[in-house]
Amino acid sequence: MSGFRLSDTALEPAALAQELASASAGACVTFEGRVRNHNEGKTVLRLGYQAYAPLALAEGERILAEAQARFAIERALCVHRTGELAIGDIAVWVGASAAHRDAAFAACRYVIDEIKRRVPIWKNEFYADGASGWLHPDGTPV
Amino acid sequence: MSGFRLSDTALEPAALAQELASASAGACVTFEGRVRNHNEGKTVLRLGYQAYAPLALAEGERILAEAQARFAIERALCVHRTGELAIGDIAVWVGASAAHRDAAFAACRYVIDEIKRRVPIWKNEFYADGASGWLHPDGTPV
Amino acid sequence: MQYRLLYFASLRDRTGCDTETVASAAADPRALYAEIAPRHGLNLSPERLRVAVNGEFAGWDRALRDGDEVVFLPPVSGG
Amino acid sequence: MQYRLLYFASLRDRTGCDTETVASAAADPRALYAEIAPRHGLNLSPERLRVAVNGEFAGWDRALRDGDEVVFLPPVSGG
Repeated sequence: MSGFRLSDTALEPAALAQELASASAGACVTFEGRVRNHNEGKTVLRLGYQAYAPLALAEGERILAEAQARFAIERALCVHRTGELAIGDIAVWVGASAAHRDAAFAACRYVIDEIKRRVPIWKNEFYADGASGWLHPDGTPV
Repeated sequence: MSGFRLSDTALEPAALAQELASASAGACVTFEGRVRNHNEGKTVLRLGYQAYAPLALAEGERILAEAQARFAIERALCVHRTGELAIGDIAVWVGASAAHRDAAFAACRYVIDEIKRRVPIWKNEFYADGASGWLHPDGTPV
Repeated sequence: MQYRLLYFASLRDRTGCDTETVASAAADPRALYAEIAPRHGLNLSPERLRVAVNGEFAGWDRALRDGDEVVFLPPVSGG
Repeated sequence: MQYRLLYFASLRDRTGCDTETVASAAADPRALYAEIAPRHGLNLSPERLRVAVNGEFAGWDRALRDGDEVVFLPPVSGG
């Protein structure tokens, strides 16, 4: 099964972590990104994600392959939500297993950083004041 | 409930992660240390942990308080197993939640590093060749 | 030539459509964006966009062929 | 004076007991360890051990009082 996935239903961290388990892996590091109730001083009610799926999947796989090449890990996985999410929902889950914790921490961090930087997925925040807006990070509103 | 705990029964990561959840926490980083089937070239069959419980609990709490003071986290938790463990069992679980991922990664890493360095818990490895040995890391056998 | 365009995020909101087929003489994504941006009122400058052609990242001067799928990608905000 | 000693890990294996009560004239942990180490065949030098008294880390020259719980801690290996 592919290491990078998109999901339009709730993520199951326990099942995902299970996929990373191996008898030789002493360390497993996971990152969960959850929907916060605030951003840049505004109260967030819920949000929505759109993905350009074919390219997101290809770029996500490239990032996982880079993590495998750079760090002494056994496995790495990432699943990103699409669709509508509520406060507290998991938006993205990353996990990396390795014999030792250095590699697991470094790989997990690398994957989430690159996912946020490169994968064609966009977040639409819906605010308490009735406004909403697609986030296209670089400070300029669009 | 205390943030650092000892447990003589199997750890439940999903329930522990749930304790970290909050509406304002956008990032949750967890570390699971699992029993590996090898160490220093030897095949490991199982292992056992002993803890000097009162001091382990006090020192573990100090480490979590240090993490709270150093990093912009919301919550941090750590549970360490005692007793007999099989290959693949979770020996230690650390989790940290924060508004942003920098703090969550840094705090999780800090806690596991300090736990391993300072908390009076000892590991006894049982090897395939019938030998066993308490690990007292600094290279010298005891 | 005919191109298939997909729109995401704020570009989808502006254009009011997920996808459209356009007949155009534009030879590369740069010319194609210059053509459609005024029509849809797209105000993101090319410097802020990336381009994908047929599901892979591409340059602004990539030679387009009839039937290509072209996507102008606004800055991403996943995670 | 009487002290309560707890043993862990390799020290527990060497002494063959979790805990023992010893009557001793030793005024501090350094003197106490020098007394019990030969009796139990403990071969970890004090430089490799830490000391706890009554559940808190303590120095080797901590003044001991009657009834104190004293623990010599080998290098830890949790996690």
